Amino acid sequence: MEVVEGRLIPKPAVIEDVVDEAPNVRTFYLRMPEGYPEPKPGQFNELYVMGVGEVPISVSDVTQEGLVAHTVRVAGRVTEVLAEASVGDVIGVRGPYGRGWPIEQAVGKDVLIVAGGIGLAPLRPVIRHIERNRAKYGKLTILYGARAPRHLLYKYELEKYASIPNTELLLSVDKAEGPWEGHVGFVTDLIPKADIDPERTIAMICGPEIMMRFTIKRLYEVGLKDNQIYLSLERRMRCGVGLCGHCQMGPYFVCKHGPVFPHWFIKKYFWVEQI
Amino acid sequence: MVSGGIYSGKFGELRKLFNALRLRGYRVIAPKLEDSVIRLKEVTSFDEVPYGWEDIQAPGKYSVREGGKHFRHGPDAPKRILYPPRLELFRLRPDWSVEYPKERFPPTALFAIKPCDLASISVMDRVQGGIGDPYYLALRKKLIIIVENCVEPGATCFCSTMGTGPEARDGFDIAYTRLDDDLVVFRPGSDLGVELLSELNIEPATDEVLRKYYDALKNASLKAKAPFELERLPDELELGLNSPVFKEVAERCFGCAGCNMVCPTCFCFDVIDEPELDGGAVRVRVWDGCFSYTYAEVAGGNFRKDLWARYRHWVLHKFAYWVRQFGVFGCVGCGRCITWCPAGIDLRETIKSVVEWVRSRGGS
Amino acid sequence: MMRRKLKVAVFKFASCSGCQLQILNMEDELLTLTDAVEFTYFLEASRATAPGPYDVTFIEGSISTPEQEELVRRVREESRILVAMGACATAGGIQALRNWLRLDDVKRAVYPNPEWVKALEHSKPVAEVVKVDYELRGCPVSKERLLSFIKQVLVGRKPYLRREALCMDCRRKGNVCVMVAKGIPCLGPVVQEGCGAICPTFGRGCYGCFGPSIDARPEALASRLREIGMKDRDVARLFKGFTGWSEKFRKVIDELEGGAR
Amino acid sequence: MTGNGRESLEIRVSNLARVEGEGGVYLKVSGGRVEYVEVHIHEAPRFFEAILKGRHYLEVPDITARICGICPLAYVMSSSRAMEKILGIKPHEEVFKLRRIAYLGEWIESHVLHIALLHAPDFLGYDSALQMVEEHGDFIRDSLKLKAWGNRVLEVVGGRPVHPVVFRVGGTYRIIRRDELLPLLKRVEEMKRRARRVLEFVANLPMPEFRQDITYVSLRNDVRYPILEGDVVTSDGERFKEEDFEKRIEVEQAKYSNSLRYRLSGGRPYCVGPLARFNLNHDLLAPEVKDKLAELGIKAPLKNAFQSIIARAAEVYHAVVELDELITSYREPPQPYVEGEVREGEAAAITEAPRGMLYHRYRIDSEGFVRYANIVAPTCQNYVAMEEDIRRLAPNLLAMPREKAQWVVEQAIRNYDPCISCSVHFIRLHIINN
Ligand SMILES: Cc1cc2nc3c(=O)[nH]c(=O)nc-3n(C[C@H](O)[C@H](O)[C@H](O)COP(=O)(O)OP(=O)(O)OC[C@H]3O[C@@H](n4cnc5c(N)ncnc54)[C@H](O)[C@@H]3O)c2cc1C
Ligand code: SF4
Ligand code: SF4
Ligand code: SF4
Repeated sequence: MEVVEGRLIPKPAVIEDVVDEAPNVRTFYLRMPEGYPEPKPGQFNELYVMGVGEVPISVSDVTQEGLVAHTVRVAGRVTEVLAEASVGDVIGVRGPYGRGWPIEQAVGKDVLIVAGGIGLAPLRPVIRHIERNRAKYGKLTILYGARAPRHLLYKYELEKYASIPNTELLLSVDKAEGPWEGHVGFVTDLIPKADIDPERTIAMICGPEIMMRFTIKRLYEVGLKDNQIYLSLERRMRCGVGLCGHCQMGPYFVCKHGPVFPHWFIKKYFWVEQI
Repeated sequence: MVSGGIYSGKFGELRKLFNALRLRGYRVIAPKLEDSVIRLKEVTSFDEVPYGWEDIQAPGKYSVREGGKHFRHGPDAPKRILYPPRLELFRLRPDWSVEYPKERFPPTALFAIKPCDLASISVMDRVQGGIGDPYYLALRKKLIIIVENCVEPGATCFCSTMGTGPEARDGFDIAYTRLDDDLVVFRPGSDLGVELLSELNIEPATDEVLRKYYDALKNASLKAKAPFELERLPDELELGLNSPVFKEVAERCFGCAGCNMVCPTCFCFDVIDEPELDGGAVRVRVWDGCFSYTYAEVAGGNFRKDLWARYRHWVLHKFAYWVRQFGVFGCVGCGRCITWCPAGIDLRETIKSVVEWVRSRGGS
Repeated sequence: MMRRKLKVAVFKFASCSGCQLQILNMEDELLTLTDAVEFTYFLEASRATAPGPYDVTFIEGSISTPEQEELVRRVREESRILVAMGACATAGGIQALRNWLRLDDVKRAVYPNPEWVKALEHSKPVAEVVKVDYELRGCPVSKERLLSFIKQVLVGRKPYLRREALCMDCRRKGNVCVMVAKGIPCLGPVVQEGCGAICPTFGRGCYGCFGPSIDARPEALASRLREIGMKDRDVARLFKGFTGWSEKFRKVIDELEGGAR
Repeated sequence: MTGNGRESLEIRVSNLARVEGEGGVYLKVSGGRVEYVEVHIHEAPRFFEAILKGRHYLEVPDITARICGICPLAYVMSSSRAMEKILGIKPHEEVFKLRRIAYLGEWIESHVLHIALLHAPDFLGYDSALQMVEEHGDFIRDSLKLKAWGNRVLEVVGGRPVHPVVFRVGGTYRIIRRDELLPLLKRVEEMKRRARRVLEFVANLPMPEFRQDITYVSLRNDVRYPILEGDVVTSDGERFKEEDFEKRIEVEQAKYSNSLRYRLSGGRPYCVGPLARFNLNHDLLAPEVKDKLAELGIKAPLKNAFQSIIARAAEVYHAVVELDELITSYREPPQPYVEGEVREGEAAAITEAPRGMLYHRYRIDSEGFVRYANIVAPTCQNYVAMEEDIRRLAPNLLAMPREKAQWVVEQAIRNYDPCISCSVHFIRLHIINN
């Protein structure tokens, strides 16, 4: 008789805090199980609700006390139940998985963040990292768009991003709905408005795929090259560790080769219809 | 005395070899005729192995007849044994403690499998083994492989194009070849193979036998060819990503994912999380395939909602992406996806057409 | 995970009762299940009935009379989750074969006093009358799927059951494809998984009781069947079974029969 | 009529519970006289007879199975046998055995369902069997185990308990291997024990006093307890061939019912089903069943319709015993099925569904397509008897509190384990003939 322990086993984590971010979006601060490694910006975890299922969710913050935040948008069966969880509840976690943002390569460079909707979540740790290591990086530009003002994430700290030294924050919404001083339109419209030095910028993009394609086109226009552009991809995932096959995009497994890819790396496939 | 050479003996030595495996306590999995199909099943007697039977395979068609000299692989690949179609991974109790199913992985011998299937195991070694799938490794560790080289490849075989047959190169314990009714050539491929062969009444092959052997295999290799070459194939296929061929073929495809299921290397799985009435849960792994609609579906969209895109992904994965991912082709040329396609679609034709399309446009 | 008992109702319309029987066929689980589930309306099992609202209502049977149309609307109002259960409720059932015939002829063929018998022009799937939240397919539904469905509702998740082609399940199970090996026509490639591929397991082709799979291409299967020598009318009859009235199969049938209805 | 003061009573149960299908019962007694008794069937008509026309003979068993999810196999068997007569097929003896095995599985499953889940609660005053668990847990558990085993038989032989898939005209789609069946025997002794206990339990239920005056009708073959073959016999002493059945019955359509109803020639109400089978064939029950019945002091014939539950339980016990023998002696046939010569013809066949005789008649054309079909389901044959029983019960009912009276009326119907789903589809149908 032989018992085989597999991977794919969620370990219990306790929800220590829940923050309502926007309609149908909540952030869960988790006390991770013992032995859980510190996640790097851009990495994700598999979150599991007992008997309900598992979803890949990016780490959206690591607090000073070591709580790991996940910002979850209700999208389907699992996220719907997950979003109902409250402080004290236990959920399962595995991770951290994937390759994150190029924070090392970006040392000494300007960083441009372009985020759409929930796409800001995996980029928040980058902002945090730059804030904490401010001297190591050049200018930080944050371009963030959401459907409407009330859909913006992290409203309670968004403005503070602008007060990080040498940082430009531009916001955009598809539809204004009430008082709104920022841009109305696509987040990509902000690119020409921002002050970007194409020679020394590393761009990090996360959002819906078409938004990312438009962004890349705009970045070309301002003079960025493929090797300066990084994007975080999304694909169906059932395992998160390169076993189940679902997340393939061309020859790449988004879960382990990504989710963050340099654009030059995936360019050949990324633009192909239904690849 | 046996060491790493080529030996010959009578047909009866195969029986001895089979029995030796059983005596050593191996569960022997071998070809077996069941309801007019050659299956890969546990076999307890050598007489169950369908020597004297032949299968006839064509796109979407399969039959057997008695009196033929050489059988080939049926629908079951070693994947079924090493990577079961449905596997309960674990149960979680309500307090989050984990319970593992007490599965037994008995020492297993694969007997008389074909070189393409042997090759599929080495592909799986790179895929499942490479990523450390513990279930796979637990079974793989105890596996012994006796392979039967192919003297007569079938009509859907293209192992010689894929470089996986009709002669097994490595990764086996013993390879044997049936040259004629009572002449069998043996080759050990491991220490265990040498040990097993020493128990047989065989002798180093004479020059005449050797000549016969090489001729037979050479002949066979001329037959198991596909209408394309491997050289530059991955690149050519990637140049053909926008070829209309995929859409044309997909018109005939049902999207049933049968090919994914019979392919000896397709490894995708779905995870099924199911609640239990007591508040715990169970996680089950089942074979999935890239032809299934939900395969690339996410909340709010589907990356490959059209069947042609799924079909293209499959072909590209096997013949291009796989090479980039694991350093080998994902196809071993067994032809199962051709024979067992209920729509009778011939993968070889698809590839040929895509390559032609690419070349006609000056690509490559 | 379970807070209060789930109120479950089972209503029967035009059907054979086989699907509700599948509930009573959960012999092993029935007694545990009743700890979490209260069958508040289940005439086949109990005299005692309670009025709605119900958490989950399973509808068995197709809608085939004016009274049934009325009733199912009322039931819809009383139900939080409405589940169409089985081939009748999801596709009109075998009785929907009459939909290709003229109702008057049908009545006359069966009853000496046809004018006494009330029936709708068509035997309809529930979704043609009211909004359906979930479909549990099959003729009958699968007991395993039914149980899984209930467990998933209990745990608070929107139930999910794979809806891919039967072939996948068939081959996972280790069946030999009957189309390829025996030349037996099989609907497996276009029928939703769920039964465990019983027919091929028992040596015959699938006759379609789970209806079209999620992305079924019956037209491709139909042309393959013709290519291997089947006559149009025989292909049409193959599709014209328990789920023949489902949109996808109906289309193929009508094409094969030259649009005759 | 009775001394208890009440002269009139009106009962309207528009949705009968614990029956398979949708029906109601209406009774009106005034001035001590029964004005009417009507068993209403509002199950929606499904027009099978019309649907069958033009279908290939091989499809008929699968289609007719859908008339009833509780006894689908009965439909498969009656239609297959009728077709086999037309095509001149004689299935292999082992196939016959297999059919009997499956059929007995269905009897167990269907009978136990009725005994425990639908009928027993009546005798003890429960709304449903689930309420009985506390006080009669053993009985419910025995029953569920038996039912599960009966279902298991059907799963092994036919793929699933409801609408099994393996049987076809001429045999089975594939050979059922002996090694598939044998594991069933592991539990057979346990099932015998449980069946005995269920029989004991129902034999000791409080039975209302009641005596029917009715004709019992069933198959009889003098060799085995009847299931798949035999002549039709009646408790009035008649005996005739299944082919002649239609000549011996009279059909009527009631305006209040979607089902046709039948009488024996001369307008005699009759009853089919376990009670009838038991009364006409008790000599053919397995010896241990007979012993047990004797021990419990039960003597045939049983003329109290309420005792049908005992007949059912006896048949369950018999079925387990016979399954033991059949499975033990089963050998794989050389061919799964025998192909017949497709030719024009007409034939009828009767088999004993759990609820009684199920009659099928078909005419097919030279290509094997159905031209004409007539099916008489067991329950339709019992409607007149049900009404008759209630009529006879009326005097007792007047003496009861209303609630109780209604319950007894419902119970009088449940005595027949009516399968309403079955009953609406059969009418003396004349399929449009062209
Ligand atoms: C690397 C990565 C990081 C992500 N980070 C976040 C995040 O920070 N916040 C957030 O709200 N969402 C994030 N998502 C998306 C999130 O995973 C999906 O919204 C979620 O899986 C939907 O699951 P569901 O069960 O609610 O939906 P359903 O549609 O019911 O999905 C069922 C199953 O399909 C798979 N699936 C469905 N959609 C996706 C998807 N978009 N990506 C991957 N698998 C999917 C999952 O396995 C899921 O359990 C991320 C996705 C990826 C791949
Ligand atoms: S792709 Fe086809 S031919 Fe290649 S290994 Fe898979 S099944 Fe065999
Ligand atoms: S037998 Fe039918 S369901 Fe099974 S693989 Fe073949 S076509 Fe698909
Ligand atoms: S194989 Fe097809 S016809 Fe047979 S039971 Fe399953 S869904 Fe129904």
